[in-house]
Amino acid sequence: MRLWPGHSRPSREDRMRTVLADGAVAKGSQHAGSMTKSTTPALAIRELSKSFSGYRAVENVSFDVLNGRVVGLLGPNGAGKTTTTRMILGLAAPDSGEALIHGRSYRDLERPARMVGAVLDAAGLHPGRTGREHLRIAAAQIAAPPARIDAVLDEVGLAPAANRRVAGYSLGMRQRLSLAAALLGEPSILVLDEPANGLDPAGMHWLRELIRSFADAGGSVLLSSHVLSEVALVADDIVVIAQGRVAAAGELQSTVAAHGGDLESFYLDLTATSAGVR
Amino acid sequence: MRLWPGHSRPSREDRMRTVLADGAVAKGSQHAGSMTKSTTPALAIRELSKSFSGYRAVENVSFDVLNGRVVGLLGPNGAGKTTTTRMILGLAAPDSGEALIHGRSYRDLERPARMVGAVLDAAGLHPGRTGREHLRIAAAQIAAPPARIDAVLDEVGLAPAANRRVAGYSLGMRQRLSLAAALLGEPSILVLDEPANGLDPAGMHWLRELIRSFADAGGSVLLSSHVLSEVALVADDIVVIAQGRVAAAGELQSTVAAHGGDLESFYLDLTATSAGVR
Amino acid sequence: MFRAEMLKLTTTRATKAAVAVGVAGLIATQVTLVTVLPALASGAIGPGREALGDDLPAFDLTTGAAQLAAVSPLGSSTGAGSIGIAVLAVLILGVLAGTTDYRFGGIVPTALAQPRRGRILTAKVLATALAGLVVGVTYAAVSLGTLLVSLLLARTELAASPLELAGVLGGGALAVALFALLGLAIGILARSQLAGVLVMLGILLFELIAQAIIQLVTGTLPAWAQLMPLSLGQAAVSSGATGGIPPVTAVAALAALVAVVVAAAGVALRSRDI
Amino acid sequence: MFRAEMLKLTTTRATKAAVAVGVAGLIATQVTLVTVLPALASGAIGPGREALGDDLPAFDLTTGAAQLAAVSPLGSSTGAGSIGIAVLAVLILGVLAGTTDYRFGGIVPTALAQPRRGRILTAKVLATALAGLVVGVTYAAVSLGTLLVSLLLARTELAASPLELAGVLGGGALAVALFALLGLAIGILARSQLAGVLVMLGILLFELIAQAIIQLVTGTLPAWAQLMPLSLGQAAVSSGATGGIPPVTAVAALAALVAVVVAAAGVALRSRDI
Repeated sequence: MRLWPGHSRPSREDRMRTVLADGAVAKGSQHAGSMTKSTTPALAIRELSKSFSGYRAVENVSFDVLNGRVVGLLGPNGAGKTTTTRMILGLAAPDSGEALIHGRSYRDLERPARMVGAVLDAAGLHPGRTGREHLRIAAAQIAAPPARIDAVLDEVGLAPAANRRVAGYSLGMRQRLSLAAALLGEPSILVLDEPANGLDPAGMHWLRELIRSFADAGGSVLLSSHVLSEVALVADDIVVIAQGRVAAAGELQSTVAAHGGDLESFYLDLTATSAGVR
Repeated sequence: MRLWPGHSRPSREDRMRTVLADGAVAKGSQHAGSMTKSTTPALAIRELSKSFSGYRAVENVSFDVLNGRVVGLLGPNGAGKTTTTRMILGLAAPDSGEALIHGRSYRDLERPARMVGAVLDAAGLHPGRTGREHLRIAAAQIAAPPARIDAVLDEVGLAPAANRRVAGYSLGMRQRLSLAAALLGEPSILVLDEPANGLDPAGMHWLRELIRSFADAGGSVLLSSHVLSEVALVADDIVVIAQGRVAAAGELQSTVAAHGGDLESFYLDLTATSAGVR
Repeated sequence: MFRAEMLKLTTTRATKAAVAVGVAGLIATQVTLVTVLPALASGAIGPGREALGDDLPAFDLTTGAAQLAAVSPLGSSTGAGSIGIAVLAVLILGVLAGTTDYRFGGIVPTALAQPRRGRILTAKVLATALAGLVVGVTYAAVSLGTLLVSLLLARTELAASPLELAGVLGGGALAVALFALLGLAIGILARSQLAGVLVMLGILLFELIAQAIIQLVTGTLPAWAQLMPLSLGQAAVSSGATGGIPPVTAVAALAALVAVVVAAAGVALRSRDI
Repeated sequence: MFRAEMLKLTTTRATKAAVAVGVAGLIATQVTLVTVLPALASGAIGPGREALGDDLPAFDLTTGAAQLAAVSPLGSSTGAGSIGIAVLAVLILGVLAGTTDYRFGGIVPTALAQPRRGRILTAKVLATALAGLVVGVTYAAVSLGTLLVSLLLARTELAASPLELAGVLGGGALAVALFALLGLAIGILARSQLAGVLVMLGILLFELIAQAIIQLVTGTLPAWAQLMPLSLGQAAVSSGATGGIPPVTAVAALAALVAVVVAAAGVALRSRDI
């Protein structure tokens, strides 16, 4: 695993390198996001491991997500991406290792939703409630002001459908609603698990812009996705997990340079050798 | 809407043109698939309309899917793609118009699963059953020989996981299982609604090959998908539906030629003017 | 299609759990009421009648009529107006058979494999009837077994005629199968497990309350007030000697009642989009 | 967090339906047993006592003790061993409160918003207790209303002291709130609606059957056999004059029982991955 030195001019291609898979921490943080003043990594994953009834789902996974960076988390089905994400968010307990958000574990955060917004696969949307009711519940859970509800509804383009029951929503509309809930607390970190699932092409385009501007404003994004073409368009760094371990990590452009800049060919080469779980 | 003349040499770029949005039928069927001998279109959708409590979900939709062709069905969320698909498959009753499979409506087919295999969003997978149990039920429903179960399990790469409960499957594995069930009856037509949902990059690559070889053997595929980069790689023709109506239809390459061959820019231009439902 | 529906029933844990609960509940009730209590009373086990006091209201199993009453495959009742676990379990089995397809979307591949909805209903009815009959025969075997053990312990002769016994057991098995079909139809109509179970409980409670009120008001329970599922089920396992609806009529009436609900489910299945 | 849990309860149709069914069921039972039957018996409505015959076993509401017995916020029982719709409805309300988050995955955003699981449980307990108390007060108002209407129709004085009445109604409201919490804890432990409802029904049936058997064997119902939810609920709305567990003790014992189950739910919630 390589360690890149920090850069002072954060631009799309040679912003400060972020991702470390060997547990070392990049400290060269000349880059200070507009949202956070911290110089610690936004997310620091340290030798995380977890087994399910003998099966090692995640083994010794370490990487960082620094301020202002979009990190694409890639890997075959069953490689351990979801389990890693759930441990970062305190939903599952690691057997060993830790996941730190600006230096503290998720369960120790005072107001986690003000720091981290998450969109997970199991979106938690009761079909009988309207979109607005879901956001009212979410706002009550994190003590966000009610005015934020209309703000995020506008932001994700759901305002016209806000008073309809979720049962009538398409998958894409549900994803937008989950994203709206994640944005309620004005977090500085987004953790997104397959957020493009079900989004139509216009929605994917919009999501790409949202992620990009979020990171450009200093926010950090951990983006787990199977659609490599979308990841290639938006990520600064990538982490590839295969069979529970970090198979590759680094700045996107330089990592895939040897493959003619093609993320798919890099990815398929890398995961073919590790005989991915289907 | 334009009508292309048929060609005698079916190749990837200038195979016989398929898609008609004005209700006319292409009869120039020099191309005869190895699976079917019929000269009627595999699927003929004729002025299909359906309303839900006053809201016109699908309005006067017409297009064909000819033998040996992969037709990409595109459109924003809520444009009417899913409703159209469900009417084709007899799951929902149209208010007017008809969807014909080799000249007969789905509900009149003697052994529909031997003609059409479908993968829909609501996959119908009980989490408590194993993959193999699901296929045994599906085989019993269509009176397919038990030997087909192992054949399709191998084909979709699920054989090692066949005896595990579906509750432990990833979304990608569920998609593979749905596809296996669709292939059980050895159909000559595949109707796929977002089949790549949850598939990892290796799975998408595999699915692309499967669709391509299915069509090359004379089968027909109606592929509904939001991932334009995947559709661009595999479709012969496209149909774009927006606000319940056919907004564009035709052979892929020539349709997007005016946009420098870029499907996404063509699609976004087309649907932006019709102010897609979010 | 029928075989597929049988597979659906046999490959889900919930249906197996419902059957297991029903059989276990029936064994518990029958062993207690038909075997243990009479044995205690007769002194075959325990300290004997005198030590237990006179309040022990155990079955006296010496007469044929008492033996027929004790052999109920629906579970001997501990009091009027109660719903036995065995009956509840088979009703829930039926509701599960009718709703599982809706809960996990399995109705979609089913409708794709067989676009004629009437045939889907037929397959479900046949599979559920067969499963219900198997459960009913099991229930009958359990009740007969407990009675025979009890008679052995009490060294009592079997006074009921084999024909009468077969009638009660057969009527019970048929009633159990019909209860399963009733649950199936309610499940198809309700489409959700919770709604199906609640509607079913509502129907049972309605019967209990309505009959209690009718009995309070009129002082008796007229025949028309017994044309409800639980009462018909009880009548189907009666020996017919005690008045009330004769067993054969009860089974036929229950079948007619179930047929109406199944027909309603068929109409709903045919007219609804899936 | 508490407000979010209140919103979850008030924005789902199922909880509203459970409350509506409970209130409607209670009104139906109370109006019939406490208002209509005594009115029929007294001749205030209908053909009068003679025409109806002597079998009409209506409440005699002239004494204070009878009035207290009739005012039960849990629904006057039509017979021993029956489970009232009102009690069932509030138990189901609790199970729904405990399982809805699991059914649709809402537990994930909840755990993200509040990673300390103990606080999630506290919020759920408070919201469900409040909702249960509101239902309990509604039940109390319904029972009191039907009693007063009945007394007006029969031109009978209110013989029960206001203090005693308040005690019965208050005990009932508390018992209803505790039943809701019992359902909540069962729901959190079971995680699925169907499993929760079945476990709850199983517990209730166990109580009915166990007590029936204990009564059969021992000839009486010892105090320890009454330390079960339904019996404690009934004791909580008793006037205390008829022997058995005193109302205050019953409420306390029910609270202790519920606290144990809630604690188990808390341990499960804390130790399970979400």
